[in-house]
Amino acid sequence: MRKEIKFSGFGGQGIVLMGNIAARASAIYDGKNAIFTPSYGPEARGGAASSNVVISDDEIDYPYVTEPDVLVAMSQEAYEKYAPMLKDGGLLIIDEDLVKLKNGEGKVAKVPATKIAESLGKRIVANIVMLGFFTAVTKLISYEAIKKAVLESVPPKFKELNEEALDKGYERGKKVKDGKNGKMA
Amino acid sequence: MIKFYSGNIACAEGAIAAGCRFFAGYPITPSTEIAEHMALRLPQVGGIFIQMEDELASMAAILGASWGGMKAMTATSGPGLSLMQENIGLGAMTETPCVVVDVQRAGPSTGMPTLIGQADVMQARWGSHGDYEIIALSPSSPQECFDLTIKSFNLAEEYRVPVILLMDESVSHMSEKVIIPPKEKIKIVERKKPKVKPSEYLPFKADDYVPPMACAGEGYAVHVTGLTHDEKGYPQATSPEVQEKLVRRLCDKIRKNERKLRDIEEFEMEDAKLAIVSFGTTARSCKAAVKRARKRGYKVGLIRLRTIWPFADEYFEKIANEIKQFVVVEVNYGQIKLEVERCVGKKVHLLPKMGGEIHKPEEIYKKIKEVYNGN
Amino acid sequence: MEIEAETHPLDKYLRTDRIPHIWCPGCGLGTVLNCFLHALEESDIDLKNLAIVSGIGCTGRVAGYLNVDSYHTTHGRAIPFATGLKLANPKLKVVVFSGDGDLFAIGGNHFIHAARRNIDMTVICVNNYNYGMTGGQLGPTTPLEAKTTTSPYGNVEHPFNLCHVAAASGAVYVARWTALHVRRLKESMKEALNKKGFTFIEVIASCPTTYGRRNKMPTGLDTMRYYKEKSVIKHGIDPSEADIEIGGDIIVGKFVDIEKPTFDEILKKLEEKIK
Amino acid sequence: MKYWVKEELKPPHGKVYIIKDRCKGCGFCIDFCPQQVLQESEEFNAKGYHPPKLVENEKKCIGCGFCSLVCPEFAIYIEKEEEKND
Repeated sequence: MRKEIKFSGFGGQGIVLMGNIAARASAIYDGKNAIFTPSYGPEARGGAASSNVVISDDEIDYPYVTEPDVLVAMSQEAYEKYAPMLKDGGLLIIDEDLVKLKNGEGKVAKVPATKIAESLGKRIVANIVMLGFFTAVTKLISYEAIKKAVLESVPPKFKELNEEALDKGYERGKKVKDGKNGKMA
Repeated sequence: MIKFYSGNIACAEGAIAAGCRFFAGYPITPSTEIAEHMALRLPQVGGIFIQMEDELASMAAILGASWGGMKAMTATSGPGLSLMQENIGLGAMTETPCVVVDVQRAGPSTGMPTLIGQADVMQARWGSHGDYEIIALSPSSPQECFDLTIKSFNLAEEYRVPVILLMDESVSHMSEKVIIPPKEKIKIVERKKPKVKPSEYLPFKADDYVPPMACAGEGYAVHVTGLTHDEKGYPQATSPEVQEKLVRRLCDKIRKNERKLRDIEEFEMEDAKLAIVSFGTTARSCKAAVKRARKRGYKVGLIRLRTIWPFADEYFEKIANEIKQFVVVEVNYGQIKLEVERCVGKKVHLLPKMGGEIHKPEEIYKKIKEVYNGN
Repeated sequence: MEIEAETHPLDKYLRTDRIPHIWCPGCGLGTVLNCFLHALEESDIDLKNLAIVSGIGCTGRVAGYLNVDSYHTTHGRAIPFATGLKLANPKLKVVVFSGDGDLFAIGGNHFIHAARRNIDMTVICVNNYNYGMTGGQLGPTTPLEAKTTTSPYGNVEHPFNLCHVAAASGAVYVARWTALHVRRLKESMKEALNKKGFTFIEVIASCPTTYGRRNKMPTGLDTMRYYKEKSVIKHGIDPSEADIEIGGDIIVGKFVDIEKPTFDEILKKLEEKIK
Repeated sequence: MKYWVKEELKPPHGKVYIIKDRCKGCGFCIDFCPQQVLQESEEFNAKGYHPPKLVENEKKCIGCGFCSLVCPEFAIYIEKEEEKND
């Protein structure tokens, strides 16, 4: 079963790293097949940034994301650019403070990832909060796998912070998934 | 060991694993990560990284390093490969083992620096002037970027020829699982060394096409020149006889070993009536399309070229009658198609792209249906 | 009475089966190579570890006459080839022998960068003011107003002052001599061979066949006599003051002799650091 | 030190060796010999050039070796004769 995921936002949010961590978690620690492709080059400097992940139990032939099953949008520009690509019935995940939804959305999950990161003292870990949230909501990657992949991607002195960020996002995601916050429309 | 590498990083790691200890290069998209990773890794293993002033210098430097006794590599993209061509010719003429990685982007000229092209196929083969033969390999996944880089070094050492690894932007930037075998499981080939005394050594005399190689400082006082030279290595630039013998051998050492050098992945080819021919990242889309077509009963298979040069003439000649139709899928306007056509002696269909993206499986599937049903 | 001989005491440095060389009568190249052989004879260089690299052109043929590991490469690329050779095998003493066109026109970029990096090699440039092998076209050192086959009315380009270029690019040793200053040239060659770093010697040499005869010096001897008349030795001067002009003094001497860590020394330190 | 002065006063002497067939007749050795001991010979060598020969009073060669260094053809060299006091 092939799943396509697109992470998107603006330059500087660590969007490329999100995709890399997610795919690595799946490929190395969940033992699935996974491919990560960054959006690359001048288009990746400023403006909408994106990175793409394909996860599958089978061999992955075509490596690119064309119709994402999951779109993670962390900026308005990214949301507007990529939302039309979303597969019918696909899931949209947004940072609720940075993205204002237009009409006609399908399934949406909202998280104040940047706000949570700021509450931890480092806005820069918003992407890790989002990864935690993404993991809990989609269940495409196991918690153990994403945790290992996150921790090996960050410098030792930031491990604790990132772990906390991941967990905060994950907890939030679980609640949403269970319908406790009722935000998953 | 399982790693999660991009094609570029896998290539650099493959080079280190193959024993490459010298890298000279000039930054160019989309190959730059190879240089960056070599700059990081080589000093850790006692190797040398040098960023040269341009691609001409990079190519010359790896030839020098090879004669200095090291396994050497450079990495570039199409425009850089153009600049390297004169010294690739020197490498062919002087039989210098080395590896040139070309991460193809879309051209001509500056083209689309950050996006895929596969149009350096002919440049890899014919880019330098004069008659010569070269080896070129093409990977379809980060795993193959690792494996085929090692193979490139082994072939360079075995045949004493520059080997071109024709990657493409897509495979260079995608990250995937890469299995790194333990050191002792990796086959490494070293160049043949002379076994005779310096006074008896003829540096360009070959018993089986490839002469043993004495490097600088080994006491053999070898003269190496890009001029037409005799077995002693001395210039004989006005002798058609010496030219005949030398160039024939330089070409034949590759041509006559085509079968040994052949590396083709056949997928669903047993009863295929239509064969897709492809290479590099594009071949992955082809595989997806073949799977889809098979499900719907089309007898279609995929021929994926891992060795591009020397071209598998004999292989295609042999299957030309069994396979009714060939469709070549490539991100250029028909470079491999011309080769297939030459070998099979009939019209070959082409599904080209000019660059910037690979084919989507549905485009290829559509083409399969069209050709298969004779529309 | 002179004594007739069959062999020369320095023949051991030559591939004698390739002598006589291809250079014209009166060409300064043989003299420069001869001085180099004498310098080798008087130095403590292990021939096994000596490698000569040349580019293309008349001077490019030097590599083929020396009986050591020798590499006759492509036009302009002797220095980057030599860079790879030296870095891959640091035991080697690498000497680049090439002409002014090869080293400073088509290969000019490589020269300045190798000097900047302080790659441990000796570069000997035989400057004969023109492209000899292709029949006498103007080159990067052809003096203003000099006649060549591509400047039939006189050269309209300003030439490089090679020693100035070398010094400005970071060479640790810079000297200029003419082919007449054989003893001083030989001594400079010895100094350069024994010094670590990017060392550079420019030798101004006659090219009677394609340059001299278009510029009122139809024989090598005419040119050598001109050197005798015009050369002025000025050790230690700023090489920017040693431009070459038609009819002007030819300022020769040792201009630069400084110490600076080489590329491989710095690299070695780095390797120690990251261990 | 007293012997030093005496010995130095005796001019050194060199024996001139010529590999005639290598000569291309450039004249460098003849023109720039500080002692002017060389001249062009009348004979032709194998390549049709006139190799140098010593002028009559060959004792003037002091073995300085300039000819040996300046010759582009490796065709001439000097052997210094042992300086004896007899």
